[in-house]
Amino acid sequence: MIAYYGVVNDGAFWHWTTLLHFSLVALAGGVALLTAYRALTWARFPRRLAWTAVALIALDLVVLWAESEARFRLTHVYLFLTVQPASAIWWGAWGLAGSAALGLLLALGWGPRRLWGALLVLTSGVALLYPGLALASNAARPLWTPLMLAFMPVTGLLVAWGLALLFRQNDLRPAVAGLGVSGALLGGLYLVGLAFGGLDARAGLGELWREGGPAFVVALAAMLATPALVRRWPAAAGLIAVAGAILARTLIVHIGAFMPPSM
Amino acid sequence: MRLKRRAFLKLSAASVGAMMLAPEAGALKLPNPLARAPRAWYQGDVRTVLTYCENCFWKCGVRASVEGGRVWKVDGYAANPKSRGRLCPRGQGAVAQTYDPDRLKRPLIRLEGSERGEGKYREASWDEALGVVAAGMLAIKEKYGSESMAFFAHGSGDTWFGDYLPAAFATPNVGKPSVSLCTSPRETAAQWTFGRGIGGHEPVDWENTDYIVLIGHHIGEDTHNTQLQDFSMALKRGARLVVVDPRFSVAASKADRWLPIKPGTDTALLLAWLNVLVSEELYDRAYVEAYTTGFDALAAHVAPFTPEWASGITDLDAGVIRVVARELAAHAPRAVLPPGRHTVWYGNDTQRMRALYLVNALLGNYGVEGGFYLAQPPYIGAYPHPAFPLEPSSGGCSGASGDAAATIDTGFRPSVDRGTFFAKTTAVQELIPAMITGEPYRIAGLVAYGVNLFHSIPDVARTRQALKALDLYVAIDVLPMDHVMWADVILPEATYLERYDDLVAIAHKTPFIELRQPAVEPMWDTKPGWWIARELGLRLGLEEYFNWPDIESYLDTRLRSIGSSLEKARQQGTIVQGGRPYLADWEKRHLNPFGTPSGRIELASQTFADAGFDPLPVFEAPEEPPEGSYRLLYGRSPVHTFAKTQNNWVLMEMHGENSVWVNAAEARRLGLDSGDYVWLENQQGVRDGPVAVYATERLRPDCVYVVHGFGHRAPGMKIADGRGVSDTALMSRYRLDPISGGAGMHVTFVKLVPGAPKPRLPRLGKLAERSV
Amino acid sequence: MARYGMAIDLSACVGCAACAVACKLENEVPPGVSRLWIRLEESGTFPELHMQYRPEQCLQCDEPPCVPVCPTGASHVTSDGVVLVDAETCIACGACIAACPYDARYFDPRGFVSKCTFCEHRLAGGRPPACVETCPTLCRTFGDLDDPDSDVSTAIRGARRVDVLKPEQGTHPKLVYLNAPASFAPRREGALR
Amino acid sequence: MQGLVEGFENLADDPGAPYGTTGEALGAACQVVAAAYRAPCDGLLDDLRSGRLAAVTDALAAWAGVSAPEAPHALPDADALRAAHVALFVSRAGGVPAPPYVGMVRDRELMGPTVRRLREELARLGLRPRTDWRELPDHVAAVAEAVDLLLERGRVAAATGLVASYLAPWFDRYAEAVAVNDAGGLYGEITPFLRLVLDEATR
Repeated sequence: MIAYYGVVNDGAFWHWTTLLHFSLVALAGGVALLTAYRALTWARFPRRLAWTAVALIALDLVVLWAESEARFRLTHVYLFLTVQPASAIWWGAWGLAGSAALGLLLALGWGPRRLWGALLVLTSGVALLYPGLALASNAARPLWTPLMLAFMPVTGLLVAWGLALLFRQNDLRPAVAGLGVSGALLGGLYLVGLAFGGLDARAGLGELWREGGPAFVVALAAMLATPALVRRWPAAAGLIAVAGAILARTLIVHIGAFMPPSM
Repeated sequence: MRLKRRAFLKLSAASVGAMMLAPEAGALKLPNPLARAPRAWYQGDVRTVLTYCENCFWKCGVRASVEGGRVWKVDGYAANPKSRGRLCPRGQGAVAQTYDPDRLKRPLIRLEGSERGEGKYREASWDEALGVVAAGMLAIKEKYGSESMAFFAHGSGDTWFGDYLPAAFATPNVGKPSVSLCTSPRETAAQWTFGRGIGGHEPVDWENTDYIVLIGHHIGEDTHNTQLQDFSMALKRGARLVVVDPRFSVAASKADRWLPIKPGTDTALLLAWLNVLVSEELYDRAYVEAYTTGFDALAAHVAPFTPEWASGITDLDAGVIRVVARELAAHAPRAVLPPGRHTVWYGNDTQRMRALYLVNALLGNYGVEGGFYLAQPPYIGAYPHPAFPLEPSSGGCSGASGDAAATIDTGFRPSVDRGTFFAKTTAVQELIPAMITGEPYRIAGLVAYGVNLFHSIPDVARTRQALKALDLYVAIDVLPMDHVMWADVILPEATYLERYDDLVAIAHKTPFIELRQPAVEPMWDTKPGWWIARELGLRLGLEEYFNWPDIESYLDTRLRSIGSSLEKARQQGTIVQGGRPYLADWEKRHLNPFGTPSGRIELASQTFADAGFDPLPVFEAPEEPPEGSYRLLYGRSPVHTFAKTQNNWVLMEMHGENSVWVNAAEARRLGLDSGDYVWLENQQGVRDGPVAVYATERLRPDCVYVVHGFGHRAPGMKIADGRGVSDTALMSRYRLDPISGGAGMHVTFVKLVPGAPKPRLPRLGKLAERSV
Repeated sequence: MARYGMAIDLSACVGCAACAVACKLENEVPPGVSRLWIRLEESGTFPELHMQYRPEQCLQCDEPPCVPVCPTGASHVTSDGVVLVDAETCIACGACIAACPYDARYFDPRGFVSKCTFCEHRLAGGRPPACVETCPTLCRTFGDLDDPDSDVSTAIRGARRVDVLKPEQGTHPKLVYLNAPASFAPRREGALR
Repeated sequence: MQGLVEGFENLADDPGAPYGTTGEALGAACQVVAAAYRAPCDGLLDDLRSGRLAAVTDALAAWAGVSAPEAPHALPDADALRAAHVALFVSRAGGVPAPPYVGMVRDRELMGPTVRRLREELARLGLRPRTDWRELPDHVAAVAEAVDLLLERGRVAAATGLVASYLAPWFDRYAEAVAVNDAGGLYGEITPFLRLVLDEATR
């Protein structure tokens, strides 16, 4: 029997705005990577795609700025005035800002397209990787395992490229299929890892199962089904994969804040 | 069209820009006015003021930190023997009460034509309000005589409204809850056993004791600062602790031995210990012969009360009872059974307290290192005023109470409760019947100062009926409590940080005097107690007794009687004098510390025998709870004081709601889980709640336990309203102790009625936002 | 250049929350959040019972996981080993709150993250933190862990057992618990570096 | 000891004349707040009986383009008005629904940092409460009085600043609570009305 005197700070610290951000950042990063890929491979560079990437990145940055309680303190400038290599969000800020700048240059057609494209691959890669790092770097939260470093970028890219299928980017079909399968496999590996993890990991798995276990499995199944459908119904397959990826990511971020009670 | 108005904001002569902006510290940062770190109070110019706390009766000396016209923090200070530089949670949290938006702000007069309890008031100036009160009191004095005016008082201000003003107005009907609802059994028993009371600061010699037995004494849950410090240091020094309590209290969790006694059977246990000490000749023979009388009568009396006899009654193992008695003797005289404080339990409490004192006496620890020291009150002269027409014997937790013999003839009728019990001090709950029945004579007026009528006095229905029958009911308080909103006139008092009070003289090993001085100006239109009493006195034609122009000269005159002055005391805060703590000190000066008729510790009390009571303590089996009911026990939360801190948002964040403790097995049997909400219904069908269940192993199955002070019903206070259950509301009956006048309040039995809805209350954190 | 630390003797603590109330007022902590709370735990069955009262707050770790994750460097450690948040550069992103294994941080409604500061403003004046100064059971000691004669060092040396919360997190807390009642030994034995 | 703000004496000119500038309307609105929200005194009752207050509120309503409140036109019942004032702003069973202090809105407690800032700002503007003003410095009536004084000295920017940062937020937070708790009463009607007027004046 445990009771408390005083207010315990165990409430949620990331709310629905953060969950929205985790999906938007995936979209922004994925589309930026697609832009970089097109810039490097296609002769005729689709300027509209670059504008879309810039718009998505801008949207995500606005959501990030609006959700923070320090929005009117304008302290976000310090993200770019210090060097914090161990901070995922610091990398994220530079990744997103860099991608936005390069996307703009590509969209306006200024400067060497292939160079910007190559750089954009790097910055959009950072933008896709940093959410995973933001979760994995919290050792005290058993549901945010190091596997997040792989699961979040894969599902992030799947969200963006899966959605791209709806805009007749059919050359991405094999990639989306691959992403779908690897996302589902990583999800399965994640669950197995939790099951055989330590005391806290099992407690975390219990929490995940209670709070949203079945939905998580459905999400993984949706991703797994991508290769089977992507050939004949690319749009439908894309949509299912995106839904699965977004659901899986949101569940992990929301439930993952769980921390086993201190003994 | 311009509405002309008279300016109330004067154009100050101060030139614009007098405010210099503090230079910005911090390197390598852009000057960003939007993101400046909030300026903390301790970065301003902080001045400190020494005073003493009012958030409980213990009166710890505090150092108030003031910045920008507001008190931000209070701390203890080392030179004060009560706080010794430390404070309890309520002392720390008292500042939040001064800045409670629900505080009473200005005098209020009940609207003509409105009923008492409707709470319809209009603001009034102090002149008008005091005028109405004085007129009312003079009318009552005219019609029924001055005795017909009753004063209830509690807190440091009870010197003004419990002693000074009633004595000048000449009414004996003064009641203090600190007597008959708390300490009267232990004071009366001590008065007739040792010839001196216990006093406000229990004279237990914690520094030197090696063995402590606590009976129903919840150190750690009641955080009387000095006592908690001494208790912790004694345990740290290796003193052994035995706790006798039906509940596994905080003290029990620190004890070497916990005796989960059946409620109401403590006297049997004490008699068994006396039996073992006498029969195995473990008592201190030399001490008994030198300082006590009546040992032979005691020896004969306790002969049949063997541990085996007590075991059946108390549910405790006979072997353990015997072992504890032997351990007590082994550690004597550095073994002590502290008296506790709230001792009005079953209506035969004076006898229980005498039994406890007799065990101490047989251990030879009274006036000896490691037992009880002999507390001496400090010497301080009274203010020279003409003799009061009469001295009300309302006692108080720091005043001796109990020698009924000396009923001096004052030319006025005795208090209405005279004769209903043996002790001389008045019993606040026994003054109420006279308001309804008019027997022995009518009480037509009441001034309630700092007394929560509906949360301290049992039988609340009777109190409400009495309030309706009064001609005049005046409430002087800091918060708009439930009973305050019944008053005809409400006079708002300033909180302790905003006022002077009379000097506090604490009887102690090193007796000392504490000064209270204001740290800030009173907020709104509130006044200090002394000012209200004095203004009332002048309007009642008692100016001869209020022959001091203001409180500063009153205090200065008193302080000069011991060679100090108000100015010196304002810097010092506490004036410590020398004491005579042990018997040896008294014998050196050929003085006898025992004020009993026999001049010795009276193991058998002839006075009690003459008054028709048992001269030696006897065990009286308590009434058993009916089937399906449980005895309602109550106690304290470390962060709350009675029913006065439930609107303090800081303390309520610590502990915002009481719950009803139920034995885990019993709860399972009733199908209840922790967190379910139930009603509590007592033996007379009075129901209160809803309250959450706390199924725990820490309690015997035959009783339930709640923290006292919660369950305020729609009071004037937003945070306190509707949180938890009120144990006092469930006490529709009590058993009067015929000797001390104490109201035994452990005699309520309650049923748990499941299915109560969980009350929808604003989240505590949001409460401070003050929206509806 | 001290390495400030604190020790709480759980055999003396009675869970009275004087420390929690003192902290609330000394540091103007807004309603609804807190830097310090008291955890009461009961175990055993009637009448063999044990209780533990444990104040919980920021443990001012030697290896604070909440510092590297901060994207603007607002979360930093002073030369005296005190972990602080610079309200002027914090963007209230909550990364440090996620990283803290002890729930010690909170969002201040004025738009930045706040936490226990070991009452750093008092240390300069040589006064102990507000919670240590007011504790009526004298169970809290404070001082420089590197100085063997400081109150906290002597208290730790004199203790029957020393425990830290979640030692497996490798944070090496500088707030340690002494003489925890045996029945409550944290599942994982603690060792103070 | 009568209340400090004696209430309003009537000036010669026609109470019904429409307001020219925003400043003038804001001044009038603040005068109504300064008069009505402190303890009701004879001056206020005078203004109600004589219809001066009603004229001002009607003129303000016309200026702000909102419907005028009815209550100022009704004949005031002194006791009911005083009881309502006590129940809404001073002390009441169940807690005061609308503590009349601008500091409460942001600090959620009395005499918090906002009061310190307000006092400093007033000092900068050369204003400080009179010594015999027995209320807190951040009482709604006090702040309204300060605004009116500033307007009178032509410092419109400082005045609207005070309204925007201190006065309007109080009405935004508590107007609805007062309306609910004093339905049909003077306060119940003029508080939401004044909120609209203040919003209009500070747009």
